[in-house]
Amino acid sequence: MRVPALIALVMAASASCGWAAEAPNRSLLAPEALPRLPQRLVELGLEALKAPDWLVAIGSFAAAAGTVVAVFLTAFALLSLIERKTLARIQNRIGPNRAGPFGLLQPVADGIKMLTKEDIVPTKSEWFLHLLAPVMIVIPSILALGVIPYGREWVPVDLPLGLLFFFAAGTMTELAVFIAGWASGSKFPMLGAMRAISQMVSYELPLIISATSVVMLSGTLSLSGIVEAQAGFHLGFIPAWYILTPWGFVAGVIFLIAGNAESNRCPFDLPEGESEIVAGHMTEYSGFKYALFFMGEYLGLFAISGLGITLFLGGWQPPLPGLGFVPSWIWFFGKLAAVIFFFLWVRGTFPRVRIDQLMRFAWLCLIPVSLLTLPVAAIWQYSGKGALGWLLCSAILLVPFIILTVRFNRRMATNNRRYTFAE
Amino acid sequence: MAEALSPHLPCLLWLVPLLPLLAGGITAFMPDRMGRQASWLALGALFVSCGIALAALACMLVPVHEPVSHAVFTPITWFSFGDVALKVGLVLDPLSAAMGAMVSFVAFWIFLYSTGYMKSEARFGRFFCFLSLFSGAMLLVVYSNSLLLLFMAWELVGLASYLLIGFYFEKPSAAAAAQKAFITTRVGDMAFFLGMIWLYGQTHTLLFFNDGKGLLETGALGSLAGVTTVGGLTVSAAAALLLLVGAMGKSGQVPLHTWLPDAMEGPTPVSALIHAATMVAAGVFLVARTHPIFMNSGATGLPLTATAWIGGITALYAACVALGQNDIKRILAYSTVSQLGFMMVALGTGGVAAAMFHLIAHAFFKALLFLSAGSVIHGCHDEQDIRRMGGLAKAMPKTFITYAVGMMALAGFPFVFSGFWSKEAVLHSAETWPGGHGPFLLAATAALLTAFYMTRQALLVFFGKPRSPGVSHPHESPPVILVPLFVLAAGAVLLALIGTPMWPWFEEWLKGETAVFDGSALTHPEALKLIGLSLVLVTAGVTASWLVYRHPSGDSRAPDPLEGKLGGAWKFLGDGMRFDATYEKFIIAPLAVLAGVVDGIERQLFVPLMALAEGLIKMIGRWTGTTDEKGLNDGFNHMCSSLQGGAESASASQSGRPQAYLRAIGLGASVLLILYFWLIA
Amino acid sequence: MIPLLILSPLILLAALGAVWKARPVHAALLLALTLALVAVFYLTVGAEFVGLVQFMVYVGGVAILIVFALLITRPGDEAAEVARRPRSLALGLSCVAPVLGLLLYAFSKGLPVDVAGETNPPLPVKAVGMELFGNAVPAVLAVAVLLTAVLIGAALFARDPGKKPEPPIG
Amino acid sequence: MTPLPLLLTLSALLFTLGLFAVLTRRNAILILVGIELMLNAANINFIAFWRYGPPDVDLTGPLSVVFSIAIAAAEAAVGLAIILMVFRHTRSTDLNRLDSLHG
Repeated sequence: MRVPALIALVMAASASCGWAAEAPNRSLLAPEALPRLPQRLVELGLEALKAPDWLVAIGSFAAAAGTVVAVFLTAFALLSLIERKTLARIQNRIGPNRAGPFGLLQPVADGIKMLTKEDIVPTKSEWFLHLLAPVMIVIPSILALGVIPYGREWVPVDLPLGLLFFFAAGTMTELAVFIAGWASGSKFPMLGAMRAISQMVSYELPLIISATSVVMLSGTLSLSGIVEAQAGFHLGFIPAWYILTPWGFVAGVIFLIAGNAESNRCPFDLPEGESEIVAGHMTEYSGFKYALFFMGEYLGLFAISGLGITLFLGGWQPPLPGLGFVPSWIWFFGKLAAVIFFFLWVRGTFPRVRIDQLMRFAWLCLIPVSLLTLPVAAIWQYSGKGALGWLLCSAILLVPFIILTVRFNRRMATNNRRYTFAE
Repeated sequence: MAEALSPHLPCLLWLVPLLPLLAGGITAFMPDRMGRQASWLALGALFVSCGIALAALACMLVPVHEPVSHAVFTPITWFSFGDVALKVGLVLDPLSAAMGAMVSFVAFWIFLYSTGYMKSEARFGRFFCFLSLFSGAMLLVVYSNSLLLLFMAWELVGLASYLLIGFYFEKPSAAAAAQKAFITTRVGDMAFFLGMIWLYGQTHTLLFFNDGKGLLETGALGSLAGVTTVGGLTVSAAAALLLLVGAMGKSGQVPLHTWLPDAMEGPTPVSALIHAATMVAAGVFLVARTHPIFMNSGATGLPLTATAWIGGITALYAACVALGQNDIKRILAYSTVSQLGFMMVALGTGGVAAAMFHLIAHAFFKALLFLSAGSVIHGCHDEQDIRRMGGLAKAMPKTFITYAVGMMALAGFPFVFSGFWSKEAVLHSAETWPGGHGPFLLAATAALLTAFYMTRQALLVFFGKPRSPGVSHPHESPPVILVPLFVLAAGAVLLALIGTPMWPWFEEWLKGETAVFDGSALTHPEALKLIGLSLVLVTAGVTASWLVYRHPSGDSRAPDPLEGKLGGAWKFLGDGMRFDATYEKFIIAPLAVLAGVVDGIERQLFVPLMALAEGLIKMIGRWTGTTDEKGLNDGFNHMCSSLQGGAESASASQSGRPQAYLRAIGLGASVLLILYFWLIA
Repeated sequence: MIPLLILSPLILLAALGAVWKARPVHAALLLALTLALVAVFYLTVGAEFVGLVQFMVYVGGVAILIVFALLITRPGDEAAEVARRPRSLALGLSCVAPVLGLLLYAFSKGLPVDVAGETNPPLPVKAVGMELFGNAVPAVLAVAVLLTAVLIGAALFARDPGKKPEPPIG
Repeated sequence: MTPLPLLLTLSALLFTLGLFAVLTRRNAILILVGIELMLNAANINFIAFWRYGPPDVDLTGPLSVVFSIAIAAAEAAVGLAIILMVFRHTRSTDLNRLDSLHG
């Protein structure tokens, strides 16, 4: 029981740090502002109680945080089920369908299982750090989620430095992974942690660099500003999303790959590669802490895909001109589902990548290309975003792509292994 | 021939002594197996020097220009240091000419004799080397013009006698005798040396004749007589006495005579040549040569009286001892001592000519007696004890004849033999000596005893029956031994002619005048008295001896008839009046004690002293060592190590640890800043 | 003012821990905490951009780097560290005290007198951006060159030449 | 009463702590920790003076802090690389043992 209380406390502390947050007060029940409903209710309640306004501010923040947590916890539960279902379908099997109709209650079953499992703490480990690690994994994801604009009306916390905040929070996960690995005392978690950290550090670079190209063009670090920059339509029906620009497409793809690696998923899920290092830095955890790790991972996934959507898929912008009536957050969560499905799809199909190929892919392929997108974006900006821009940018981007892919195909091919049977 | 030689005489005269010396040197390097060649070389060398000597004698006899007392050859500077130059040279005057001729003539015949006598000797060559060395040295003594050269030759002669006496060095008695001879003569030589130095100190010259500046010339003599030294003696008297002691040592006068009888250990020719004819005469020659120094203090001065008395005592003593001797050669030895006593008496009483005539005559007949004794010993297979001999006359007639001539000359048989006249001259000079009749009486009794013991010897050796098997069938000696005997016998007889009062040629010649024949000399009353006395003495001696030894007992071990009469005295005489024993007791024993004392002092005093010194040195050594070790080395090391320590502590600050450096910088900076704020702000 | 009063002791405590903790990894983690707290300080003071940059660079980068280095070199001699405590404390204080005194003295004298309250408005990111790429462009370029050089240099340094490392000294 | 003196004392203390760490820690990496502390102390001063000091228009405070952070990161990277290399060579990061330059 201690863990959820801790989460709430940390949320309150961050809120109470007095970040400037204007709470626009519009009609409560407008569909657009649905997600803001609880926050508004709390504000009204406190004002009714004539609490001092700092108390009011704190209350509203708490409500906002609460809604975000609630929404994404349920999403987490659903996602664990959906993921297993999709993987099963990909592998031509059904997936969990025993617990509840179509296996809907499977997450509940998992949750109960996690809760009832005994919480083992290894003697050689540092108990406090061992406890702190899962918490530190979950917190950045939640912080990140708090910054992403879900709808025109609703951005839990709208920071002028939203993107910077997101990445700052993102870096904490590496420290958390280290602590998890180191604190559990034994060698496997340590090795797993070191591998995870080196992977995350390597893939953070392309992530940030591809994001900077977006920042360069949209001229602002605040995420809502970026979404507004993607409003409008080219040629009447093509939404002005960055993904649909040559550099944007490349940056977007790199962002998604890096995001995938950042959250240690599928092709890059080396850290907890079951076959080699048992569960990587999570081997010594059991029970609810182990669940927290999973929660952290999935929330991280949500955060990364959310950011990807806001940066490249135009956030809550409707894909077509005529759809203004639909509440903006519906578009956001639709895109979110699509991206999540993409990740699940990737997980189901791609083989695991070896650590040196992974590192070499990051440093020799992603980073150079992402660095290239910056000048290309500049060119796009000043070439009038028209056909000329397309032509130039695509030309510039295709050359390294071809070179790299040709070389990589040769280089990446797994050299034939010589199996020596034990005499 | 004489005139032809006279101009070359100076260098020829040098040859006389040098040739035998050279021969001696060469034979010394010849290996023993070349003995024969060595003897021929020696004989040849002596023959030549004898020829030159005779020629020189001839020159002196027939004066070419005005009669010159002596021919002095320019002296050679032998040795010069600073402004002092020692000169040596030769002189030819009647004295040296006569002696030189006699010595070389006798030596030549003895050499010939010894080639036969020593034939069986293994070290033949070595013997002849010593002999020629001796004869060369003797000739040098005779012809020397410088007292220094004479002294050096004198020493060489002493050495030669030592070598020859000790020729059979494997016999301990021979070695001891040689050593005894050498040491006793050395005592005499020491006195001689002191005298020489004193003379030199006074006159600054050692040359006898140096055209006026010589030692024996008036200038030097005057200066010598003028100075009186210790005991009121004038320098010349004292020097003369020292020279007399030197002569006594060499000529075997009483206190220093003990070595002569023992010298018989040498081979017989040696005894003949050295201990009869020549070397022993050297002492007499010395006194004769330096007679002017003796005369310097008057006829009855201390040196001359001393000489006369010592001569008389020696003559009587030797004659008595000769009575008790049983060894054929020892009898002759003591007779030589007594005859030398006669010569000393003659010298002491002023009769230099008489002494020289007696010396030359004695040389001939004593050499003759010794050689015949040698022939007898040779014949009797080295038997020397007369008690075991007897009846050799029949077996060795030639030897008996020559021995008889010699015996009669020595005993002084009247008129025919030189011995009679020379002894008569001696007695004459003794009798006319103003200093008293003591020496005359001593000489007369000695003459009597001489006749006695010579007859004893003749009777015991040649008459009666042989008393031991070895002597039973003696064989006659070969001619090479007999010829020299006959020559010497002739000499002993012919010499009488030049010494008789009727024609005292020799005496006058010595003085530088020419003798004139005076038949009436015999008739002088004084001369008749003396001749009568001599006759009486000789006949008395012979008849007494004949009576005693007429019937020698057949047994060699029987006591001597005289022994029966004299009893203990006979034994006493036999031991040479136990001079040796007394010397042993009174001189050698105290010396030994003295040596012991000195040795004791050495051991007790010096050894500890040395130990003390050694300890001192060791201590000093140790002390310096330690100071060096402790003081210098350790000090230096300490200094080095402290330096190193200092360096190490200094280098410790450079520890290479960055934090240390940082701290230092921090402190420094803060101090500076404090200063800054304190001073400025 | 109040958040500062709360925050500075926390920072000091964390820093003290980072400096004094015997176990190296704990020290490194406490360093990360101090850096995070300093970032929070920047945020509270109003310089959000600097705070977030600090957070990203230090907590995300340097702290991880330090911890990584600690993992590789695995220093284990806590006991020696503890044993050395008294001596190092004395030594350290003796050097540090004067510096501290000096700094405080300097600050006490150097304070600007007429400072009212919060004079400068909170940091507008755009102003920083304009300023950064306006007046300070040479500085930015220099830092850029420096960072690339460091990137390449560090990679070269840390590259394992493939040969076995030599035995330890001493 | 501006919080400036408080901030200055904070930075002074933080600086001394950093210096203390540098002077006493034997482990090279922990010295880097000390250095980071000292740098942050300086940055705190910058921001403190920027915030509560005299008005400054062209944002020198925050700018220099940004630069200092960048350079500090570079420095840390190079420092650690060097330390790793030394470690690989000598298997030890104990400063007192790495004294091969000592006199």
